[in-house]
Amino acid sequence: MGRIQLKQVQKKFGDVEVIPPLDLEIEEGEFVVFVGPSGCGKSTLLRLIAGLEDTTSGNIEIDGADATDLPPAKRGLAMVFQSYALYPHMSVRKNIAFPMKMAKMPEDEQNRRIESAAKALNLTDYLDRKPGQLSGGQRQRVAIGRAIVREPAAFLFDEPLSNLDAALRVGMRMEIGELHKKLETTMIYVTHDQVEAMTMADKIVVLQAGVIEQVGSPLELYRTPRNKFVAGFIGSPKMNLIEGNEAAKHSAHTIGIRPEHIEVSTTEGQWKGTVGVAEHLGSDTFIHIHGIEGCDPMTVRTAGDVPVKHGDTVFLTPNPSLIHKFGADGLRLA
Amino acid sequence: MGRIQLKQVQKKFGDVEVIPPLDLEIEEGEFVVFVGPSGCGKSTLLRLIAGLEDTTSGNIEIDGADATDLPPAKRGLAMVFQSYALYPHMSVRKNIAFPMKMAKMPEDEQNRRIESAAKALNLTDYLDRKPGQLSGGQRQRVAIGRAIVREPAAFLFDEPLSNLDAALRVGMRMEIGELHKKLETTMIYVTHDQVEAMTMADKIVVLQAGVIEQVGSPLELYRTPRNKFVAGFIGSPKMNLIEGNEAAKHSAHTIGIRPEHIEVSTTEGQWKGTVGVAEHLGSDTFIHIHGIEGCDPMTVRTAGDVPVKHGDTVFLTPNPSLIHKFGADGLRLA
Amino acid sequence: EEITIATVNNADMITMQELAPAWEEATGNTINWVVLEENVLRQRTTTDIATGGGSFDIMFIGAYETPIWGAKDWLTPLNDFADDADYDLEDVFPLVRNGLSANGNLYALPLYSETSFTFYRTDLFEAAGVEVPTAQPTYEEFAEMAAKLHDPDNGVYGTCQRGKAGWGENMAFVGTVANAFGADWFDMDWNPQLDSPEWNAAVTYYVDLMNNSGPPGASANGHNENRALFKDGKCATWVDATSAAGDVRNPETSSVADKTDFFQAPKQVTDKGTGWFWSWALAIPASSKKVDEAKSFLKWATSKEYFEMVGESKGWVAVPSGTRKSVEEDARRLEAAPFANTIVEAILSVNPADPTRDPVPYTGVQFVAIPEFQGIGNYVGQQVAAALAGQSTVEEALANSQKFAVREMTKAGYIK
Amino acid sequence: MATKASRSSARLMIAPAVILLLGWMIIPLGMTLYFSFLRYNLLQPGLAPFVGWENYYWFFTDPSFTAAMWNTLVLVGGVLTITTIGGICFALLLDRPMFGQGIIRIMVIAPFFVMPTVSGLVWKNMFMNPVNGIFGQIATGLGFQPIDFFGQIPMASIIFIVSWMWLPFATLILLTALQSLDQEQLEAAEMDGASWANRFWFIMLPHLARAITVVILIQTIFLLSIFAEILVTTNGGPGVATTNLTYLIYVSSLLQFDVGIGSAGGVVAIILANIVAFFLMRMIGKNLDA
Amino acid sequence: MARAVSNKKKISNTAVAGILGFFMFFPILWILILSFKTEEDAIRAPLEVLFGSGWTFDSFAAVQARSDYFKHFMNSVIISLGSTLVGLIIAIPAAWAMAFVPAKRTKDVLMWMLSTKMLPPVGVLIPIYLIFRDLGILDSRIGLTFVLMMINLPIIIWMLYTYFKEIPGEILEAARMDGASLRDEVLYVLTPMAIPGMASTALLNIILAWNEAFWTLNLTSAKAAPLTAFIASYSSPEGLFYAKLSAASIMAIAPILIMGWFSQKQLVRGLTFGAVK
Ligand SMILES: Nc1ncnc2c1ncn2[C@@H]1O[C@H](COP(=O)(O)OP(=O)(O)OP(=O)(O)O)[C@@H](O)[C@H]1O
Ligand SMILES: Nc1ncnc2c1ncn2[C@@H]1O[C@H](COP(=O)(O)OP(=O)(O)OP(=O)(O)O)[C@@H](O)[C@H]1O
Ligand SMILES: [Mg+2]
Ligand SMILES: [Mg+2]
Repeated sequence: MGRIQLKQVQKKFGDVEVIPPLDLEIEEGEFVVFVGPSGCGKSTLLRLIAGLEDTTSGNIEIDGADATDLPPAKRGLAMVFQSYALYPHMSVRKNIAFPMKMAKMPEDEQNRRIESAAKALNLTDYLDRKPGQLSGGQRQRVAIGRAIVREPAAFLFDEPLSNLDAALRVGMRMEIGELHKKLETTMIYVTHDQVEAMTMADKIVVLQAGVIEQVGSPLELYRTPRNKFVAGFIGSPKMNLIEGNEAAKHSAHTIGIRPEHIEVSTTEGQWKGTVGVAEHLGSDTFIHIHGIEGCDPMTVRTAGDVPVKHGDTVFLTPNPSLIHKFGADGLRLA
Repeated sequence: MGRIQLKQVQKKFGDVEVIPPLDLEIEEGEFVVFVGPSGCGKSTLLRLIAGLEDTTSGNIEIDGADATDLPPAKRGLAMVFQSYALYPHMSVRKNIAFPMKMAKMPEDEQNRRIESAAKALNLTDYLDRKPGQLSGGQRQRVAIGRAIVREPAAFLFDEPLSNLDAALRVGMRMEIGELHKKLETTMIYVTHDQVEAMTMADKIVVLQAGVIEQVGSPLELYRTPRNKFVAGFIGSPKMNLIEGNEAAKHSAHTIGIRPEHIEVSTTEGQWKGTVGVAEHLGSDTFIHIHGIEGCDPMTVRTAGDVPVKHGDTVFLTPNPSLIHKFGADGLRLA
Repeated sequence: EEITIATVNNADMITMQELAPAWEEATGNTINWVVLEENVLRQRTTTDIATGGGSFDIMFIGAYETPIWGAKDWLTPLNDFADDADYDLEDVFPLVRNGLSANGNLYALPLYSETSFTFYRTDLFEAAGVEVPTAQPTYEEFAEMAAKLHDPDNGVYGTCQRGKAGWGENMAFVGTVANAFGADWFDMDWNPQLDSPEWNAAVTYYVDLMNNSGPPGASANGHNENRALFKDGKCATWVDATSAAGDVRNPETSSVADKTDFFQAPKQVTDKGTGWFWSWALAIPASSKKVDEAKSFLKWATSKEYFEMVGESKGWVAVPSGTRKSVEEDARRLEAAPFANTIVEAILSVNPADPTRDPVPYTGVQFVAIPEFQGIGNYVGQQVAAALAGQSTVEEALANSQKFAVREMTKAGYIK
Repeated sequence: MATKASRSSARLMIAPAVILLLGWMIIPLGMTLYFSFLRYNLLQPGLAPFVGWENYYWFFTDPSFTAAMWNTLVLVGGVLTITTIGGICFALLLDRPMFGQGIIRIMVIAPFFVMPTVSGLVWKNMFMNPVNGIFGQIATGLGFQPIDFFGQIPMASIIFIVSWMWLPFATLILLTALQSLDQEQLEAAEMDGASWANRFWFIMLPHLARAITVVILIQTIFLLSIFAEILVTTNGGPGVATTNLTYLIYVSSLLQFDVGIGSAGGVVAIILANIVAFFLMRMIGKNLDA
Repeated sequence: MARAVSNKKKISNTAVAGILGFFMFFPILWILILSFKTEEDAIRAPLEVLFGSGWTFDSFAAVQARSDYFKHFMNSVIISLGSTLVGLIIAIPAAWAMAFVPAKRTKDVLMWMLSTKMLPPVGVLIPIYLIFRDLGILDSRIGLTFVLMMINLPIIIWMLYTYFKEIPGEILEAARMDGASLRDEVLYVLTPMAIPGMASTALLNIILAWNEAFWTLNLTSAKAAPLTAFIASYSSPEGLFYAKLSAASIMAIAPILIMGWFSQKQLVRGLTFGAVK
């Protein structure tokens, strides 16, 4: 249950090709995250899978059966929307019961499932409230509850946490992760949040302009980005990309080095620069350094609190084994 | 210019005392950040200072003069709102000019200031646009521009970055920091974002339920939180708080140890536990470890990618010099 | 100066409106015309005059209001016209003058007067082989004729009569039918008589007649609607105002001008009150501040010269009829409107002071000249219309009417 | 937001409107109330003696009174039913993607701009007249007996005309409301397996509840005093078939010029209207807060 | 996110909606056609009217000859614009106060205002008439403007209130921080921002005032009589009158119809009375 295959799926809105023909396989039980810049087609892809949009060409198979022309309700998928899309006039209980009511499930079975979902999601005390009386995180959980009770073949999440504040986001992220472990159902998850993508995914799909740039596990993408786009997109603070002489030394058009892979010293090192801003987080320090050829500013991240301040001269040394090399076409070399 | 003193300021909404009588001094040129959980009264405090709410009792002095009953316009403060509160029907130029127009400043002086603010904020090319045609970051800058031109005694910011996306937030954060360096005007800044508070503040005010829990520099709060609340509130991931036997060993009711101050080893260490979730960010790994007495789960943060996974047994060793001790009343010991 | 005239949208008044610029040019005054439908006009003018609103300088009012309002001094007396040799008030039929006077004062000058008679279509009578009555027929005979002439498949209805509710609309006709059937509104003690068998017979007759030989939707038709239907050739007979004759016989406005002739309105158990009496006249409210200009206009608009003007510009057949002897005897009029004599005779034969078979305390043929009549007449009119439309029975309609009339008369203090 | 200064200026700013409306309500209302206790007939000027409750007695015992109450109810209820249901249907239809939506919307809302008098006259003469009206001519052309609308089904005809005028209003409000429905909610329901009927019943209709109450409130305000349409078409008849409370008061005070009874009727109507208002306000108040 | 829909579906939607729209619009279309016919043609069978007869401007000429259209038109314009303007001037501060400084009773005050609109006009006509007589403003534009302003004031306030509610209070606070006085705040910030809302309020009010037929008929005679009075004189026939009635009707409704059409987007936007959140 929950194997999804896209075969040459293409989507045009009018004359605009938003998704050029694209192949993608999602294995049963996998947690797949779609990331990419705004407007790259993440939502569209998800909606194609859900059946909320028709494909222009190509096929979508769910568990081996062609689902291209099935209506959304028949695909056995559940979707959690960015705005939760709870029914504002129904109580939490009714919201969760709705898909079962539509499926004409017997009342007692409905109640059983509502209870168990509510318990799993810590919603038992709120079952009789309306969505308007819930906090963001609770609403989010109701939306998930509504999806769970259907026991779908796969869950589709479209930026489900983007409306929550940072603290809550961390909590919900872990809850969804645990849910996935428990249910072992396929999940497809759209986000533009680095941390979410890295921590939750079994497999990340990086999209740009409807084209898949790379598919792989989070650490694969972190360690071996296939091109400059993926390299810049994955990791925070962003990878420093250096062109010109320095790159030529590595016989590449561009080299990349992540901020956490650079050593700072006040006395000696490979590159010399001046501190612009130093951000002291207590646990880490982000130092933005100017004056280094081919990359301005260069960002460095060091653990703990480093006593540097604006205007200091510092020396940087990249970890040579962690330098990424890219050709003129932006693709990774070797 | 810019010294603000709150003396026994109290605020009730109806019968609810949102701010119990409170004293606070803000020195000239300081960058003060208010943090605290949602609903703790941060915005209310800011609005009291701005004059947008009446104090129930107590006095507010600005530069030594009593401003308690002055209307907002007369206090010489500028405020940047969470939603920017730009005038949508005016061009950027007019938005920035508005406070000067209200002050009946001569036209040429107005223009001079607009030009210089626009230059400082990189807005020169957008002066004739309406706010609706600007991106979030640009809007933010217009709001700041509108505040700057008045040369106020102090700037008040109420979560000014919370509507921006993560990447933009980093940029704007640095810009505001640089602005403060340049203008050297008092700034009061409300946020619930850890990183913002730590990186921008000269002085952080931690609030809980209208009460000031601690006032101090970011690193002071990070290193020597006055109580458990502050300890848990500052730092991300949160400090691990351990009660019971382990704490007793340090003759405290509770001990706290930050995730980044614990060493992980697969072979030996002070505490032994099993990995629950391991979040691999590439640059760091957050490991949530179960089975340690007095604290479940315990969170550990290690640099780089540590190859642990769910179910592994690991050993932890806290850095003994960085252990925080708290009494039964929650206050820091020694 | 600017004067304001409230008028009803009847053809003769519209003509006056068209000709009025002559007066405006001659005197340098201007006129604001307020043209309204009859019911609305009556309501507006009554409100204005009763509250002394002073919005109008001249009003078109009828034979019903004039004596009542005059008696209350709401109108400016016009006795000085009697001394105006130019104007020649003596030329106006005394019957009409009396109808517009109260307490010996003249309160309005008539534009036209009317009684009712039967319009009929000569061609249709001939085609259907119906004999045209030579003397006053009975309503029974009239019903038979109508039934024979009724041919709805060809768009011709046996008879068109007023059905639209209102004391000045359907009750004008129904009132004369009631008179003919021997009914009256009140007995000598002002007790309403609407539940009498005579009323029942009259209204039953009316409803049956209209249902058997009338057009569909008759309960919405008033004088103007019927006139339009008749002129359009859709009616074989029509008992209505003589003042419409000119219009119906005017080839420029009517498709049946040369196929129409007239006979008296039918009688039944009596011939008293079988033709109504009405005149439309111009009066000056006491609240007017421009009496001189208003009088000047009044004089112009009802003078011999005015009728001359209408005759010349609109044709002598279209001249307002039934007020001035000199006009009715004018050769040009007689030539264009050979029926004029019939009309004058009919008008002069009416006696509003003795309208019914049995003696009554009131004057007025199709109305009762007391202020309360409007309300009662309207209500009864509504009830009769309901009976006509089949919304209620004649018995119910009359029972309701009687109840209402008793109530109103009690309220007004006639019945102690 | 609320400081002392702003609260006092708020009071100052709301004052003109409140004072005007209070005056507008109290002065005529007071006079009406006063008149309702006088024997006051415009046609009998001079003395207007105080008669206590007599006018109320006469008004309540007016044979048309019960009918007028009933007619008011039928008229308001009928039009509300037709316009709300029709409005929902129209809104659903217009909400769908189509070509020339602008033009079609213009056609649908056009009747809202037509004067009541004009619309009464036009329907009465050009359409519902059994001889020359279009309906009559079509019926005759097809060999049917034309319907005498204002004679046989007077109330239905009035309801029809008034509904024609108010349907666009209901459609507009409901359409705007429908367009504000979060599309994701509908899609969620679709994912949840809801058929179109289910989506309408469980999602759209509840979403429209607020708009429907507003439609009902605003229309009731206007429909309670429907007058011009009746005046130009049926004059309240035949009989009292289309006499509503407003028209009955009109008859008393402006056709019979009995200001006393008319005023008593006015007071009764005001009380009734306020009872209706009270319930409507409560309903809508609740709905608007939510 | 609007779902993409196939053209076939769009065409069938268009057809159904088009037919319904046509039926709603037909009466207006029909009088437009009749107004260009002769009286004789106007009462012929529908198909003959359409295809078997010529076109003429006579009816318009006849109507204009009989009643001075432009005088009535100007009265309508002045009265409806005037009442709207005065209404807005009174309503804006009131709506501001209710929207931005809500007190416990605000809702009740609003509802009370609305309930004054439920006063049946006939019930208070005579008192108003007498008052107007005594003030000497019967048949004056001022008097009529005042009455129409009063009867529509609750609606204006309500619409503005719901519209103001949508404006974030922060913006007004920002203005206050920027040194704006209350007057500046309303004048420079609130009013311009609420322009779309005020436009639709004004539009609706103009329509209501334009079409108001009870007060305008009863309180005017000649000088101030607007188009409702103009049309009232055609309400009963003298002879054949369909073409003239049509022409007069078209003349009476055309200005507001055209205005309504051109501004329908504006109108629709504000016509929600808080029904849409
Ligand atoms: N119904 C539609 N009609 C036309 N274009 C559309 C439609 N829906 C989406 N698009 C376009 O398709 C492209 C992809 O949109 P999509 O919503 O999938 O992006 P996304 O990756 O989800 O972006 P975001 O991160 O902002 O949500 C965009 O350029 C968008 O403008
Ligand atoms: N106008 C008001 N009337 C009544 N209570 C209010 C009002 N404004 C704020 N409060 C209450 O005062 C408390 C403090 O609110 P405040 O907005 O200052 O919190 P905050 O710290 O800014 O929270 P957040 O981080 O969510 O913005 C809250 O409990 C809030 O409910
Ligand atoms: Mg998206
Ligand atoms: Mg806040």
